[in-house]
Amino acid sequence: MKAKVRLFARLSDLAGLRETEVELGEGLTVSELFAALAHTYPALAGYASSLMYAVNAEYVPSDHPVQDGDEVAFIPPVSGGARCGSR
Amino acid sequence: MKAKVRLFARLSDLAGLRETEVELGEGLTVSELFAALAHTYPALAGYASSLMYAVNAEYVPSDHPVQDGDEVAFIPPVSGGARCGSR
Amino acid sequence: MRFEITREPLDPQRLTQEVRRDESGAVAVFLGVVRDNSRGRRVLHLEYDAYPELAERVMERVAAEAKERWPVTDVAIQHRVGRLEIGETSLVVAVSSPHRKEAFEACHWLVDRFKDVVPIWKKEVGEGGEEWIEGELAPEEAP
Amino acid sequence: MRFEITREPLDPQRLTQEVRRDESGAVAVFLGVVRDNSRGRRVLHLEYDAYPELAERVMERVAAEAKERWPVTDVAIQHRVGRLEIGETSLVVAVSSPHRKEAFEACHWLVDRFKDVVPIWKKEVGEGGEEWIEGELAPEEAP
Repeated sequence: MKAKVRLFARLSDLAGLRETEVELGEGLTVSELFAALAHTYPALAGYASSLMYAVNAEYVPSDHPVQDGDEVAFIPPVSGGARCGSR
Repeated sequence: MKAKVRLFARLSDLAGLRETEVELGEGLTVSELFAALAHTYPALAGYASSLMYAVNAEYVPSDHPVQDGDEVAFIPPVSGGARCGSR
Repeated sequence: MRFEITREPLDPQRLTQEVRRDESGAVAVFLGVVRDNSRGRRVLHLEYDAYPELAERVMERVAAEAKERWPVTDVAIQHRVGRLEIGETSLVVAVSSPHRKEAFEACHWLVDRFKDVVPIWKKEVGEGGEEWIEGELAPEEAP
Repeated sequence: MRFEITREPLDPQRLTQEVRRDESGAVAVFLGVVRDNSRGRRVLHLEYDAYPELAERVMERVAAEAKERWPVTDVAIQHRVGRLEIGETSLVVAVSSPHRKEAFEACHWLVDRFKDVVPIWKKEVGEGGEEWIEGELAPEEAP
């Protein structure tokens, strides 16, 4: 089965891509998918502990299983624009 | 000697004027000037207790003496625009 | 710093731009808008009167006080006078500061202070007639 | 209610007008502006990245939470992404309510929440290079 992967900010820069299609086995969780991705893009390794996961633009827990056709996003800690006025 | 008198809001409506020149004796205080004015415009009588006084666009105490050429303003309790959002 | 009593429509956009500084990341803006109701009654329109020369001085002093209390970069205040229709803006207070917390606190404090000390008066014109709204010491309540 | 991630310059004036209601006397508006410095260093420009579909959903949820806590009439939030120069506006939060106190409190709370939960990232480009700024859990600080 297939899933679409989206990367943002630092992760996108490190992997050198914002979006990719991946082939994956049945029953893989989102965190396992990230581990697989970090195998292909070693620069991503070590970021797993700080990530949040989203599937089809909704946050999900790290053990959420990926379904065929899902859009999976890996979300680094946020730093929204409000930050510019925060300290 | 002469002074210019300015009235605002309710006081201006009650007296039917916003501005007038008055002749007054030496050493009159701003509150005495208001009493004299209330004699000419009886609708103003009874408002003295709630007023603030200004001379030449500065707040002054009620016993401040009027000088020749002064602009004297009688200031009812304020209700600035912020009030519209206050309750 | 701009402190203005005007008969013209207010311009929050301009005030926001004027207070902004390259070193300041936060601008808090408050708009007081004419409501269609007050104390349970329908309001048709408002009229504001002011003593402009004194009002502008008092605003400037209040802003100086805010700058002593918070690390505010700049402040601008405009109040409109004359007849205002429902939905029109009567007051704009804009405050810039490096950090958002101080911008919010100083702006809120300035609006509160403004109400208490700046010589501006509001007449509510409603279906039941018209009335000057006065502060705590309104003559009809005074002893 | 408007919740928008956009590459275009933000429009605080439009948001202010959109949240205003005839029954509401107060509008509080916050603008986050690109500063020329951060953590003691000179900033040349910023780049913002976002996950727009998720960000807009999260903003909507945060606004719904504000409406449960305060008698807020309406909320609008816009965040810009892409390259932003010093002085440009990255964030606008506009809140209307009948009374000013609630408008200020809800707006301040929304800006704080926004920072914590909306998937938007900032890259600071300074004289010494460029760096993605991340929240508390930044990988380099994680155990």
